[in-house]
Amino acid sequence: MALLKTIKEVGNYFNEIYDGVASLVRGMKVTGGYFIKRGQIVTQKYPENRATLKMFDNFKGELQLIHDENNQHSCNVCNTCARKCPNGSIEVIYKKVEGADGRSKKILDKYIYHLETCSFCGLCVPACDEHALRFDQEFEHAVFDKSKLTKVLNKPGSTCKVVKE
Amino acid sequence: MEETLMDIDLKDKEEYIVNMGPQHPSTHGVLRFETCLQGEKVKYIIPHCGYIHRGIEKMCEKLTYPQLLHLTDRMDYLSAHINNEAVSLCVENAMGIEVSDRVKYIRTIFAELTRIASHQLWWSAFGMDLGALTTFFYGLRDREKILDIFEETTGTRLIQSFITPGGLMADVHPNFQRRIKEFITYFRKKLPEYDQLLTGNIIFRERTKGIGVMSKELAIDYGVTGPSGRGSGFHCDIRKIAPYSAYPFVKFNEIIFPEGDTYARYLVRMKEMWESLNVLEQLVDNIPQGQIMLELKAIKAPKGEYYQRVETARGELGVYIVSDGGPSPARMKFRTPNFSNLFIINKIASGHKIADLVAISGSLDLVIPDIDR
Amino acid sequence: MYDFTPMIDSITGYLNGVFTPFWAGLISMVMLGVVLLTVYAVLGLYLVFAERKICARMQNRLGPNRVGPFGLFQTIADLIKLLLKELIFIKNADNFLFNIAPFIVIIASIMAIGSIPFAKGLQAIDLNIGVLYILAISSMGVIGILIAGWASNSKYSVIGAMRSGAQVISYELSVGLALLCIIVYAGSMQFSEIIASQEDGWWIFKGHIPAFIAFVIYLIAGTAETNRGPFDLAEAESELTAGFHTEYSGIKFAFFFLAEYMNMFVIAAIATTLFLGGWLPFHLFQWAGFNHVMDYIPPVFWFFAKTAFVIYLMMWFKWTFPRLRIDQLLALEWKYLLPINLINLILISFLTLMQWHF
Amino acid sequence: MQTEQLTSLITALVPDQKPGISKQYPEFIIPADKVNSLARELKNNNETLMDYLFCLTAVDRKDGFHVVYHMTSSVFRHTLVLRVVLADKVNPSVPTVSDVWRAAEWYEREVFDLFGIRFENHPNLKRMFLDDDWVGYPLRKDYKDSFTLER
Repeated sequence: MALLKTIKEVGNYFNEIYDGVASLVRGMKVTGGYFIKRGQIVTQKYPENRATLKMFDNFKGELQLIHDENNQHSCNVCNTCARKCPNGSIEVIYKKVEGADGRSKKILDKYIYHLETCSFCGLCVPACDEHALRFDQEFEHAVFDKSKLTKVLNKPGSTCKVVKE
Repeated sequence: MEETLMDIDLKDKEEYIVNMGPQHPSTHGVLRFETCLQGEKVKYIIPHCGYIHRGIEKMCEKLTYPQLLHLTDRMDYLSAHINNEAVSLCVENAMGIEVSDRVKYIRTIFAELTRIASHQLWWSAFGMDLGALTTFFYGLRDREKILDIFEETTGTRLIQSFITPGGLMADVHPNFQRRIKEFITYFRKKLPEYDQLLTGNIIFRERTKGIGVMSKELAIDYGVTGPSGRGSGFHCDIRKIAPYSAYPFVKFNEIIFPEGDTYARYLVRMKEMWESLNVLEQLVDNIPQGQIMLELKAIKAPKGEYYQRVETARGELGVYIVSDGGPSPARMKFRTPNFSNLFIINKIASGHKIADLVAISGSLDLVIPDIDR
Repeated sequence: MYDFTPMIDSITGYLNGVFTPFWAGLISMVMLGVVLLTVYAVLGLYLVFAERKICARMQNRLGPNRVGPFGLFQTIADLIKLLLKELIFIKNADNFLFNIAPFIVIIASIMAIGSIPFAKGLQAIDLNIGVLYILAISSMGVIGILIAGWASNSKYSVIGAMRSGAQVISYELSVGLALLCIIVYAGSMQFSEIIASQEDGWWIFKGHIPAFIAFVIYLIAGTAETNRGPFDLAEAESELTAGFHTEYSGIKFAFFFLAEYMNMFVIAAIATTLFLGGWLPFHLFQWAGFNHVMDYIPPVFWFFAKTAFVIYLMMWFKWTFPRLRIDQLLALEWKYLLPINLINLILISFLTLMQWHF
Repeated sequence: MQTEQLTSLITALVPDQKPGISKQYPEFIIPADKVNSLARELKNNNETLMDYLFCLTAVDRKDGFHVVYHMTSSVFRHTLVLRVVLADKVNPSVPTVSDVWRAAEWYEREVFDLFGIRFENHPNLKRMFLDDDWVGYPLRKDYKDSFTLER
């Protein structure tokens, strides 16, 4: 009986070694397989593929004040986006001008967007009743100077499409 | 208390203290383990947190409910959708509204995708903790597919702020269902590879079996939930205990392993990935039509106190809102899973080797911003 | 056909004719040193490059691809960067030991290269106790590692160094015993004779299963001795950040790094020489035509091809397996490798006595 | 266990309990000095077995600090909320429950850190997230920070 037990133990010892080696070989098959197989590389060469690199349509890049071909935006200075923003990333600066009917009205002076504090929560875009805002496809946000992250979104010389009475 | 070593004054003792962290490859963030060693053996560990404390609870008191959602993303950034869902559910319960079935289905799909993505990242990092460097790339490679699904619909990859009180920020992309089905078939093929590479590996099994044993009583006493708790046989899956969203409509198993060691915690997560794929398969073809966003005049919780429990990828997330009836909460408390899961480490890792400490802290799957908030 | 002995002889002959024996010896030594150092640096750099490319492919990545075609000059750029980096001096560290440690490590691996036969006659020194010499020299590196860990005045470094000490001392045993198997077969410790004994077949083929077992054990133990692969406990970046070389910077770090790769090369080269026939071409039974074609391929190529194969195996291990724990590492050596090795050695002695090998 | 049974049980243990604010879970407001004994009883009673404390937090209200204990039973799955009102806003203190549930040890440390509520007999009452020399308790309503959130 004792002999049988010893044989069994020795058998277990070698069985253990066999199991261990087999499991190691299984793992090596996975990595070795990827080494041999072609077309498995998932990384991209980034700056080279800039031309073909396309973000998804919904991608949240930078906030953008939509301008049409006549350099017109549709912001009517209601300030909803600035109020919705949790981080205070949006400042809408308006100026008062004399309208055609003699009444003074607000028009957009500067639409300031602080990219450095924006958390891309996306509350501002649906908040705008005039659909004046959207996120563009820009993803290369890095700059060398922090002050460059504060952006003025209305293009110089742009005018407003809808004028708030 | 007799077992607490925290109150021992260490200054007048000749202890061999090694600081693991705040910058250390194995803590996955800014957490510090003050580790007392005796040779290779760990005598005790004092976790120090707070390096990434941002005062989210205080900030929430100043923000309206839709606004504070983007802060919850930044707690457990790997379960961002589920955190959003927790707050949204709590506010909806408070307001007494119910979202459409479509929203519920989509929320659950997102939650399960988040769970898989989180477990994939955990698997990658866990392999790396144990020295198998290749796992990191395989896990991230497959996680990329999920992030692409997220990005296509929500526009961001990690922190989406997509689920809001009353519904969703937007409808899903037309490709949504097709992509998820593709992912399910793709990932079902890749998961056995994970097993071949790590689960079956003799070195891995030797490194994890019988290491860091946490009994069920200990898990309950310390409030260890999620896969870590279920690895100890603690039935703590909120999806089963208090089903929310679309979980009542789907069939799935709560994965329980009674052993309580590192290997059990590992297996729970591996099995949960399979289970989440099943849940996704049941949901993805049956998304009903319905309203995406309820038309609400104002999102204000009536005066009172509300508590909502959900199951994130790491355990039980509790959202406790004390409202005075205004647009922002008077007090917001997040009972985060990692906070409770962290402090068990002194109990289960003392007496093991340094390498085991790394394995155990990896198997608890800690996300540090979730601890500190 | 490709015998380098006449070439070497003519060079020494020329030197002896022009200079006095003292100067001739000195000049040949300097020439040898320059050649060896160049080979060492180039090999080391391209091993690093090869490892990065191989692991990248295993991990579905591209690997280095920026500097030069396919990133071929990446490691050279890295070396220049490391040369230009600041050498950080550590307060309260033992500065003398701290500075000398990387040199010990790198000198040990350079010395080991000296006795490796790259081709017939292409060998710096053909000692009659070549195997013993290699064993002795390659275990000197651990002293450097121990000194580095101790002198750094860092807790991680000390733990790493102690682990490395325990590991190398244990695995030295298995390396020695595995090599002893082949020494018993070949009946010599001289590399040239061991290779000559494999003219009619490599030891891994004609040594039956015991030789194969010895080869596998040698590979495992050799990987452990170089602190690589699943046995990189001395560095264990998830536990000890970088182990014994945590505090090193600049070129001193580069020395450790280079020495690790060159040790891997040395281990692979010895495996090649003892088990895989060294620079001998691959011959198949009685296929004279095939064998003749194989003979045309220069022996240097054969040597490097076989070494590259062994190195590839070691890299494959490293990028597949998780790291062992220190007690498991020692258990593997003392409970598995050593007993198997001893039985194996007895078997081989028996086979040799009975003249049963081919 | 049903809400009525819980109510009767707690009334028997703590006669001066008051019904709580929340409608979601059965909730009781109990005096501070009874917390520890009641918690121990709720955990060890075979009919309640409240072994899992899943949330312990504090709220700064007008009538004082509320310390809120959310607990549940991993066996019976019934949930209960206990609430302690600490009227003393300057020097609030409440007995610890960390000897009943170990999880409470860190919840209480967090509450101490952010609210300044002292937990008597706590084994290791120290700051958790903030520095040891931090002045003030941030989650109190009267906390003045050197900078305020930009809104």
